[in-house]
Amino acid sequence: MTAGRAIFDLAAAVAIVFSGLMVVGRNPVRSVLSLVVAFFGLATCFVLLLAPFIAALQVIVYAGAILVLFLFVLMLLNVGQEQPDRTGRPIQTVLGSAAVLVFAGLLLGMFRGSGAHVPTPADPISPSALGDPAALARLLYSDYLLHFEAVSVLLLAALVGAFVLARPEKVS
Amino acid sequence: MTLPLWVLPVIPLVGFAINGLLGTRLGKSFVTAVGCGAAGLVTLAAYSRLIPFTSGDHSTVIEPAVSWIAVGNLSIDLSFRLDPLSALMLSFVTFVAFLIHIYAIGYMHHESTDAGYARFFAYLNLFLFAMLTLVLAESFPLMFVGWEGVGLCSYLLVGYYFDREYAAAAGRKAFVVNRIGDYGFLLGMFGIFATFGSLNYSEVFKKAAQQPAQFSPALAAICLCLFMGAMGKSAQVPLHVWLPDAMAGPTPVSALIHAATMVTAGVYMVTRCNVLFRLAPEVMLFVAVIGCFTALFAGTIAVAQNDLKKILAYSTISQLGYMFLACGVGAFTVGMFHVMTHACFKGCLFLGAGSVMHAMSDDLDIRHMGGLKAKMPITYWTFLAATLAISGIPPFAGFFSKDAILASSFEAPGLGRLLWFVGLFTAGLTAFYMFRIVSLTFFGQFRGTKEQAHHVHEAPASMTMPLVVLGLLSLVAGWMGLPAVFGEHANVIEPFLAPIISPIAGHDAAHEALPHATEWLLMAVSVAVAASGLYLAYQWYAKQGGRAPARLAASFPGAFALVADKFRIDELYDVLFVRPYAWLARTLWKVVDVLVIDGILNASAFLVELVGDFLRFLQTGNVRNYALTFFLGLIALLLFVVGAS
Amino acid sequence: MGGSALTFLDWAIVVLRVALPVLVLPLFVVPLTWLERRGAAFIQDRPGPNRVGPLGLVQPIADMIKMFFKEAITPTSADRFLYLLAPAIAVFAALSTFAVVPYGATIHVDGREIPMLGADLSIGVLYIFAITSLSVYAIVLAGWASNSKFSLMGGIRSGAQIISYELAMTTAAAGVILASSSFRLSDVIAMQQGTWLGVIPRWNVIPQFFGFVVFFISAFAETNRLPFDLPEAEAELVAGYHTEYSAMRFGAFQMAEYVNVMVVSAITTTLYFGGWSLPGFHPQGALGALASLLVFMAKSFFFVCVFIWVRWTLPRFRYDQLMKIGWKALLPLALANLLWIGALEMWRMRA
Amino acid sequence: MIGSIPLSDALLVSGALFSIGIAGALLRRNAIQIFLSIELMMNAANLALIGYGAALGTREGQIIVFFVIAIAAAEAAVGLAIFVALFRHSETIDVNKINLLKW
Repeated sequence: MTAGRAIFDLAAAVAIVFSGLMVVGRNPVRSVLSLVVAFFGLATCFVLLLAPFIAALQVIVYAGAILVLFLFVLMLLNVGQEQPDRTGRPIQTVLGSAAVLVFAGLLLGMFRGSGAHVPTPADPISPSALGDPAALARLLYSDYLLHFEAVSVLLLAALVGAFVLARPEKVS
Repeated sequence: MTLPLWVLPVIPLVGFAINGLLGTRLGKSFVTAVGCGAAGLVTLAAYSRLIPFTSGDHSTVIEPAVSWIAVGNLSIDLSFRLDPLSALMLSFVTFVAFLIHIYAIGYMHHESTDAGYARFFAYLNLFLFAMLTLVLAESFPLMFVGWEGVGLCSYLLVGYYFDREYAAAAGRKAFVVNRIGDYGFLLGMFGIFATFGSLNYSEVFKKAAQQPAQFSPALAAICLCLFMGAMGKSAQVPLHVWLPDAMAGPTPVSALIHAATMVTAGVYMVTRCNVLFRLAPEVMLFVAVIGCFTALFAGTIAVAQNDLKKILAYSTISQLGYMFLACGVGAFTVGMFHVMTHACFKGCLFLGAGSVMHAMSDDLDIRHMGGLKAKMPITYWTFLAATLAISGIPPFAGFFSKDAILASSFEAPGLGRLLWFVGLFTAGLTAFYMFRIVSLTFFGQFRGTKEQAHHVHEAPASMTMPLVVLGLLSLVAGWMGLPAVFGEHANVIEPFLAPIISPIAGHDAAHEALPHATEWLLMAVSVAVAASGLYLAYQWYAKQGGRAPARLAASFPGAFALVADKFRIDELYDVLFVRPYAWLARTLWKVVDVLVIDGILNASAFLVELVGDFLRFLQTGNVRNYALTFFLGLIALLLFVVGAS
Repeated sequence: MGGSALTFLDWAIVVLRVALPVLVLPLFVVPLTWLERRGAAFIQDRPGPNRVGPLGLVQPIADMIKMFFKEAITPTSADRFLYLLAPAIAVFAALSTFAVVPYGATIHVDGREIPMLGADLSIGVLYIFAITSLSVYAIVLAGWASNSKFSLMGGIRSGAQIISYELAMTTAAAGVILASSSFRLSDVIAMQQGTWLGVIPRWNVIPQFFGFVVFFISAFAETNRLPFDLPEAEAELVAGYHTEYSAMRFGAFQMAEYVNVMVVSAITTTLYFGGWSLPGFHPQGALGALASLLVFMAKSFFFVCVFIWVRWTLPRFRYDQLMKIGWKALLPLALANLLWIGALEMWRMRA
Repeated sequence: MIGSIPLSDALLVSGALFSIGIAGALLRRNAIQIFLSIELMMNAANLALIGYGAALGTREGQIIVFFVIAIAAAEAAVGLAIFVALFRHSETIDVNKINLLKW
């Protein structure tokens, strides 16, 4: 086992454990923080999977912006701890848990052997060049330019949409 | 460098685009500049092509612009054609249109809103675009584009005062009646494609001329369909009903579209297809009869009308009848000659009528006028010149063209003499009712209200200038078609137009010219008839103040009422078509739509509601339920994929 | 890195390279507080600390001792874990930013290349922004975990401020990235060596002066320094997000602030003023490397002084003014700068 | 050292994270936590994409992840705005108590 794999396993373990904490936690602020840590673990995994640029984006966008936004909303709304469920939906809980277990079993079963039959790529890019930001940028602004522009329009629409939705209703 | 032909229609199209899109904001003077500028520019451009063409060898020029439709074995280019026929049309369409644009500046000036003014000039330019397309087209589909375009503009301009009920109705009527004719044109076009496998003039006419025996059986039906289109556009009986109503539009429109240019499109089309028509003699006869009958029919109605523009409208129908008469007896060039002279003097008449109308505060009833000669000298003299022209008094333009038509029908075999006689009678009728207008309008005492009398004035220069030009043309335009008796080369238009009558294999082209003595005689007879009609009208209306005709009308009350009511054709159509159609529509609405269609719709809606009443309990309103359902579906999908692989 | 085995010495050098800034930066905080207080006093025309040691030089030590021995109070209704975590994050974020900033020329010692920086990442600039974006957590969490309305207000304000100005800052820095076509900070320094026309240093500040202005102004907001210190505006919010902090926990926030000032100055130096390089200066050997380190420190020190100078000179902005400047002035300016640099690069590529 | 992670490792981690995310989305009642779980699921998918990209030696995986991150930002902005509006309306973000669309 190389050092890289050890780091990867460690980071993955951190990601999984803190994701679990995020789901189990009763306090939403702590959940957000757990997810921040999990995302750091994920970003480490990305680095080891030869995608340092994406890893940096992951931290900047997810940890630096999206989750801060979550914290913001939590503070604005000042949502307290979840109240004990009195509405009582046992079917939802039982069925949901069962479904998740079945799904996890299926997924893990499918993935376990998948390393064996990865098709050999025709002309793989050398590992050191795979995450090169300049090459990624060139790809992004040539082959994927249309997608890029579409996403930028989407972001603009989301910006306007979020503003309209969250604006306090006008007192006429 | 010669200007490409496609530029000609494009110039007014650009003018239309500018005025149509921005005109409201640009203000009247800008709109005027663009509208009249486009018309003037296109006239200059047209003459820059026409002058070299007429002085050159007159050979047909075909200029393909771009490929337009290419489907299967049908391939049509947007190509334009300049030959003597289109050259003749082009010469007066652009020129008259330009004059009428100028005239419209003065006439439409009282149009208070900028928007209306801009709309008017935009439509005029659009019309010019469509008319040029029609004239210059090299294929039937492209001609049809122009054909429909002029129809659309006619509709738009007739209904220009769309806030007035009768104008809107007149526009609709013009459109619907034209559609009936267009239907025929389309069928004819389909027939041509089925028969000849092409829609380009040059190919179709060449094939028809080379192998007449092979194609002539189908040609009767095709020509009948085409002529139906011509009847609609050129207002021939029984499709004439729209033209009188079309006078609801502004007078420049009546002059440009409903007298000088658009309505002659039918004659142009028949002349264009002369090869096909000559191969279908039965249809030719039909054309001649319809034309002759229309001439008489409309002339008769015109005698009993009192609305200035209506009389002119019926006179237009009548003159169009003459043109078809000429085509029907095989004298296509003569027909086109009359088209041209008619454009000049009828344009002048309408513009004069507009000038009178302008002076009379939009009153058109000739019974209210009288004595305008003194107050509106320019209008009077030009109107008089045009009247003499339409009446067929030498040396005015109408005399030469009308006389040529009468001579052609006289020498035609079969029904020729009968057609000649009817035509001659109509000529007298024309002279009578035209001078009736002149007498009632310009001679005698003013019979209108005091305010009108006070208001009467000569029109502004922008209106009188075109009048003078067209009045002069009414005098001289005929001189290019002097009859053969004046010398061997006196007639310049006949040889110029001769190439369009292409020889057909197996048909002998030339026919015996009339002896000069007969020709002189015919001329004398027609001048005499015209002069007597003229004199009668002057005596009855100018001298005696209309007592004699009133007595005459009183003694035949039924007949007079029938004529005054335009033979009640509209009422007939109402009973024959409109009411049954309305009844059918009402039945379809009440029975088929309300009971059957709505019933099916309501029943299915009820069913959906019924099912929804139970299914709506699936909508728990709880997002987590939805998510769970969604997820279960995902698992099912995953299981399916795993099982399949 | 690669597959070759690393000797103990290699490991030691790597550890040293990383550890050096982490150890040294906090040490600089001590004289910096003295500098700030003396500087403030100078600007305000008063003596300032002058009792402890000559010119009050030992005053920071005394302050430190005080900080360490004061009672650390935790508010009863606070979220204890997050309350303690917040200052730690602040210090961590401040210190780890420096890991990718080159602070000197590469030393060549018997076949070894020892670059004077923690790690020469191919995504260096992105790394800086990634870590900087973390510092907002410290403030937001401190504000929230204290369970005090002043703290919460300060935290929310600060979060909004930092996110807004980060945008302008990143966009301004994108101009530098575009010009050097690399995220790697050593590349950024390399492209700034040499001169134009023999006299003007090829520093980024010259073609992208507006980018520099935006970057530097945003840096004030990012470090919560005056005139952008609204999160701790004492007139309205007592002390903002660290109202409820005392003793060394408060000291941690203070330290983070000063470290941040130094780090931002260092980054400004690197991005816009050629880092450790000088025109006509080619450091050789260990001495040269030391000289380059001094150059770097001198440049950074200048900006630290600017920070202090500005703090005691300008008044505080109002909150709406702050947002207006960030979104309506700095961001468009940064975008215009980016466009300008793009055009410049295109022209350069054509030529 | 880099590039030595087998694809199956990445996929297993991704699967585990996705399952955790979906469990959170299905079993929690706090809208914020559900939303966080959805973000986690997206990141699990990202991990799988990056893993495949590394295994196949293509950059397309990273490109897709780039777009996913951008879209996630848009989604978070709008989603949180909806929560704010929702909270303003009904003073709660417990999804069990929000059933305006119930039959």
